[in-house]
Amino acid sequence: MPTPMPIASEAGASARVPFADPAQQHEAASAAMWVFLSTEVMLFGGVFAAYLWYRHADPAAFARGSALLDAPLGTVNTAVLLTSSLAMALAVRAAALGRRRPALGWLAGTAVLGLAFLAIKLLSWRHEWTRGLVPALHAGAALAAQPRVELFFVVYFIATGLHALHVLAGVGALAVTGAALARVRDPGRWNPIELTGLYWHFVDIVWVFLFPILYLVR
Amino acid sequence: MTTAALERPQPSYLAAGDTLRSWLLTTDHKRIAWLYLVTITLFFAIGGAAATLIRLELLTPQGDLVSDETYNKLFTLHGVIMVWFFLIPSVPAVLGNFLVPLMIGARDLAFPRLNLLSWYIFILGGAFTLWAMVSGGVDTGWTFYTPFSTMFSNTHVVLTAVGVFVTGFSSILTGLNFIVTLHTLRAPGMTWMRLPLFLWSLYATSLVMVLATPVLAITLVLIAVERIARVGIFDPALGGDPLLFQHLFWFYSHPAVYIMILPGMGVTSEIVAAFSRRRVFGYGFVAVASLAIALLGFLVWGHHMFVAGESFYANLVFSFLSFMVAIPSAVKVFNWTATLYKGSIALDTPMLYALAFIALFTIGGLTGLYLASLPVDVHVTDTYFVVAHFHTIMVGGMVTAYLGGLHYWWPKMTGRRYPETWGRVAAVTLFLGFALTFFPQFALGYLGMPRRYHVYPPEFQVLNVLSSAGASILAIGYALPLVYLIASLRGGPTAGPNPWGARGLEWTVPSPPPPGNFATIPRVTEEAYAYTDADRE
Amino acid sequence: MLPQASDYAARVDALFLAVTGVCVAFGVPVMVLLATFCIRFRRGRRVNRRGVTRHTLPWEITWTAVPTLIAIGMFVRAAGLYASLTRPPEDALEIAVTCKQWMWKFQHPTGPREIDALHVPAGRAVRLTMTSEDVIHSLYVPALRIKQDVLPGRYTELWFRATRPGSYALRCAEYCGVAHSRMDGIVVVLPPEGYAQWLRAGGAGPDSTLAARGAVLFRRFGCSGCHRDDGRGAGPSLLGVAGHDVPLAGGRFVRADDGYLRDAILLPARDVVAGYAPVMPSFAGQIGEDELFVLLAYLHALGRAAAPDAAPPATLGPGASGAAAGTP
Amino acid sequence: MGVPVPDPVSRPLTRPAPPAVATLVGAWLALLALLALTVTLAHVPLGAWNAALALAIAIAKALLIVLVFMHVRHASRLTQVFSALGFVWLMVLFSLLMSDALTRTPLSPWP
Ligand code: HEA
Ligand code: HEA
Ligand code: HEC
Ligand code: CUA
Ligand SMILES: [Cu+2]
Repeated sequence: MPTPMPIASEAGASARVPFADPAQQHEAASAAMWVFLSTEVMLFGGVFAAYLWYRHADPAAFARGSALLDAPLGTVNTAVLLTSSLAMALAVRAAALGRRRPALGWLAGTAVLGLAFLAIKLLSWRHEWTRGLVPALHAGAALAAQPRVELFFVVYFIATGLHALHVLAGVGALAVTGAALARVRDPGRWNPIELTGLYWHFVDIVWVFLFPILYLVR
Repeated sequence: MTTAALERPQPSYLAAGDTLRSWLLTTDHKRIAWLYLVTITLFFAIGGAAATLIRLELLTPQGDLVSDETYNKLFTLHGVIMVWFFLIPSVPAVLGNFLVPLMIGARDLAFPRLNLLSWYIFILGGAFTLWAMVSGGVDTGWTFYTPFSTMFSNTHVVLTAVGVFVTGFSSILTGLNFIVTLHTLRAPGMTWMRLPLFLWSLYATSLVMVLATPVLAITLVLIAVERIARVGIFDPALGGDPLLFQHLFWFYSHPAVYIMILPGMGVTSEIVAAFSRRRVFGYGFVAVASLAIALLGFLVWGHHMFVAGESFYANLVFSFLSFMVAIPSAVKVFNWTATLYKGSIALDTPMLYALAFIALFTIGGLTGLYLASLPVDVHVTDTYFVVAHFHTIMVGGMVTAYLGGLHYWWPKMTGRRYPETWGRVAAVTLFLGFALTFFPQFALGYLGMPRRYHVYPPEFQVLNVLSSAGASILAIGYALPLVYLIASLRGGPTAGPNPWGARGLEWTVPSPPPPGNFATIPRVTEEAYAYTDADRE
Repeated sequence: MLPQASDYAARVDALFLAVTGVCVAFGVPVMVLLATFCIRFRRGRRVNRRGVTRHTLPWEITWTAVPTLIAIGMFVRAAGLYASLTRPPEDALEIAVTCKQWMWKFQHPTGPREIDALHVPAGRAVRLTMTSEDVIHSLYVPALRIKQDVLPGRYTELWFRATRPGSYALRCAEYCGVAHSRMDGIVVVLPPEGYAQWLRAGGAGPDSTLAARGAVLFRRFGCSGCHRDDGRGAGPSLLGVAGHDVPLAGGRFVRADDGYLRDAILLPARDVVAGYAPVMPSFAGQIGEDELFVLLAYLHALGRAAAPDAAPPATLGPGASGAAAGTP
Repeated sequence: MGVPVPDPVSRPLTRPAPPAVATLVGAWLALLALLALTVTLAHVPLGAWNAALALAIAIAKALLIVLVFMHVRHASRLTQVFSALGFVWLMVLFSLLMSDALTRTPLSPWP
């Protein structure tokens, strides 16, 4: 029985069974990543749909809810995440050119920015907690008797929570990628880093939409 | 691969080890197909047991066999198990897994380990659901309508939701694997327009799995959050809107009904071609119809909500689109029928199943047109008319196609032949049992018997007794193949590589195939179903 | 056979038959051809099997186009009938329906209330405005061929004109928990005189109408303190409001239908009337669904009482700080 | 069918040259500029245009990321199609979903 080689195998001389050659394997891996990202789009899509539905049901309540968020913090966080995407793109580029050390450096930079994003996110959740904006767990006066404002925060926490989980998973993926990249023989012909990059950029895109619809509602 | 490998007969994939470990850690798509086959058969038995109890209870108008609570848990369990743990994985995960690489001339699916992982995820989801079941069950119906499911039911909703959620990822990963495999691993010369129609239908199915299932996943998460945290998402008392839940649920579940029919259509195309020794009439149209069904299938979900409080205009739009989604199905039915013309038709067991599929899918599909007609749906929605509609398509159609496919490829999977006479007897029994079980339900629905009724007005008893009688015939019909197929594993006569004289790459390799499928990767030089006049003489 | 208790029911049955006709026209030929081909071209029979065509396009076009046209025809016909289901006549008898696990409650405008039974006059249009106190239910009267889900937190509506006196089953068609299958009742269609008699026996009278009881509630809940007929309270006068367009802060206009009035009482912050401060407290949790219907009946009476006053609420009472409500 | 032939010749892994650093940094600067723009615009009262502009800017940002950072500009046709798939489907969900919410009317919608 043919035992396939590990998925993150080096696409050097030979390809993993069932692939005929490295090019085919690469094609498959990147197609798989894109299909996977489509499923992610639909997963977040459900949350966006709920947002759309309830914002339409009560626009004023959503504006009131949004006004309670810490917009400056959100803006800084957006910048952080956009910058991390640049770092990721540079890491992919360096790896493609076969430059291992710069690639590792940019990867580390991406991860640090990702963690910074999470730290800032935690900080802003803390703010919301202290101001009693957390439905069910810590709902203060701002939410009292305002079910639709509370709904805004339910959507807010689900959306940002799901997104934060994805960032966390992304940081994990960066670590695994970095560790593998450090060992691989020929970084220039090694493609998993591209896939990690695609995933990271996708997570960034989700935030690009979450930011205005959560923080900038008027 | 050397040429020497060509001559040397390779041991079959079944001989590649018979320890439990060799099965549970296999990455061979053919063995994974067996893992699914065994597990979904178990789930079918559980779902069937629930159906049996339902039909027994409905023998009398009073609720005398089980309590209300138990009855409600029974049909919920029946629906959940049958849909997510039997019918959705049935053809794709069993036959699809086995055949996709064989039919395109590949050694395996693109991601064999992911394929195994899908099965484990499926098992995990099943475990959660069974856990929910043994620890008391769940009584929301398979549709989990809010606010009943989130605020009123005091059964194991979250556990069940977790089970279905987890299983969803199994189906996403299977779909992803198929899509990538079909794009990248087709043998040289296997162009899209040479692809067997079974693969076109699986490709369309996979698209639906990949694009619809995530929405179900997030919806179930929202249910769990609302139920655990008691915050309003779908509960109007807390500012939410139950219609949003219904929209999200049906955005998945209507496309999901096409997950539950497209693969059956693919199986039927294969069987009809093989047993008429004819290329499927209008191959290109049948292929494209699969994609059309998958795409249009995403646009009609609102037809489940005609009386739910959906807007008048939305109702019109969804009704219109529901009529339109029938067109590609119509194209398929007509093309299958035309394929028989001037064919050389052998009424072997698989063909009997395929014919039953065409007939019952047509009937079931046509009853869908009643439901798409707004005023008729207003009358019969949430009655046994709907129950009959979907059982006709899902049991009469898809389960039939699944059994047909199982019989057709059984020699390939096992290297053995099943007893043909018993096969035909079972097929006919199933057809008759089916008709007796579900045709009376159309009448019940029209007469106004709502579904999910534990007790019912006495005037409906006669039709219900007929239906229950049919179900017992149906049960015999299902038990037969279970017995003789298992028996054939040991005693059945060996089958050659191509017992049916059919075309297709899967019939060019030994039965059962060796682990790597092909000694060398074939080069495809002709279209699918290239039967000649000589084949028909 | 299922009785047809209204003209509409007869038309649904006609449509049902028409759909059946189409299905037979398509289904039967398919079955017959399947059988014929299986017999005629059975393997082993000596028949001419040569000349299998590959030129399928004309066939494909035919059997795509014909069903498409017929499907469009079916849609049009069905949609036409359905539209009539959404157009109740103006003079319909308004009945308020509240349901909960597992019972139906009906309130007649003239006062009588009943449970699990609904008495209506034959020949007169009846319009049901419905809401649920807990989960989703569905009001289904097979003999009338009508059904509509009843949702919590929202009004849904249904109308019919029963023509044939008699009593007909009423069932709950949306799964709603343990006793779903026993949440049934009857619809009794009476000749008009019979209905009038039934009303009298049920205690209908000028003081017991919903609107009259609503006036009492309006005072009891303290609405009248803010909503004075002369408009000099904290809130707008409600004369001529129900059933008419009201201006909202932000410049939009909205028709004050039942849904709007309901939200105005339970979720007052959602749509604020132009020129008023959002000071009205929410009455969610304090007013039951039955009482809300009673209040609405009174608001409708007020709505009919005076033609809408075109004058802007210039002469307002205390709370009218327009700026605060103007731009959110 | 299927004359056996040896496995096809192994194709080497070829990839388009990675984008220049200047392109990447340029895209990043553009992203930050768009961020600044959207935050600024949010403070200008434009009524319904606020939401529309915020959305348009978000789409522009997403396109930049997809086309430049994710290399879709130079990717294969298949990748381009798949990269759009999820978004197109989301629009299907949104449009038909809102077809209900936006057309809610009480009974008697046809005068
Ligand atoms: C495999 C499963 C499957 C399939 C394939 C279908 C196919 C179709 N379904 Fe069905 N359906 C279900 C499973 C399925 N359904 C389930 C499970 C439910 C209920 C869920 C629940 O509430 O629990 C349901 C409910 C359901 C409803 C909602 C009923 C209600 O609850 O009120 C509607 C309404 O429009 C509907 C319509 C259709 C239509 C138009 C098709 C079409 O795709 C059918 C197309 C096929 C044909 C039409 C036959 C072939 C055509 C010809 C021979 C030519 C003639 C054609 C023309 C003239 C157009 N279905
Ligand atoms: C998806 C597939 C599927 C399948 C295959 C079936 C199969 C059957 N279903 Fe099911 N059904 C649903 C999907 C399915 N159903 C759904 C989604 C619902 C809606 C649930 C809801 O409302 O929420 C439903 C609801 C439903 C109802 C309505 C309940 C109600 O509304 O109150 C009824 C009533 O008759 C019914 C009957 C049957 C019968 C008799 C079969 C028969 O075909 C089953 C026959 C099988 C057997 C009898 C077992 C066979 C025997 C063996 C395999 C051997 C046994 C071996 C061992 C025990 C070791 N089903
Ligand atoms: C504290 C004062 C106050 C009380 C008490 C009060 N309201 Fe109001 N109401 C207002 C104000 C102010 C407005 C206008 C601002 C708004 O729409 O919220 C209003 C608006 C309304 C409207 C919408 C009117 C329109 O022109 O569209 C309705 C209907 C209404 N109230 C009904 C009631 C009912 C019924 C009660 C009692 C159960 C009640 N109100 C109690 C102050 C009050
Ligand atoms: Cu109430 Cu079912
Ligand atoms: Cu459907």
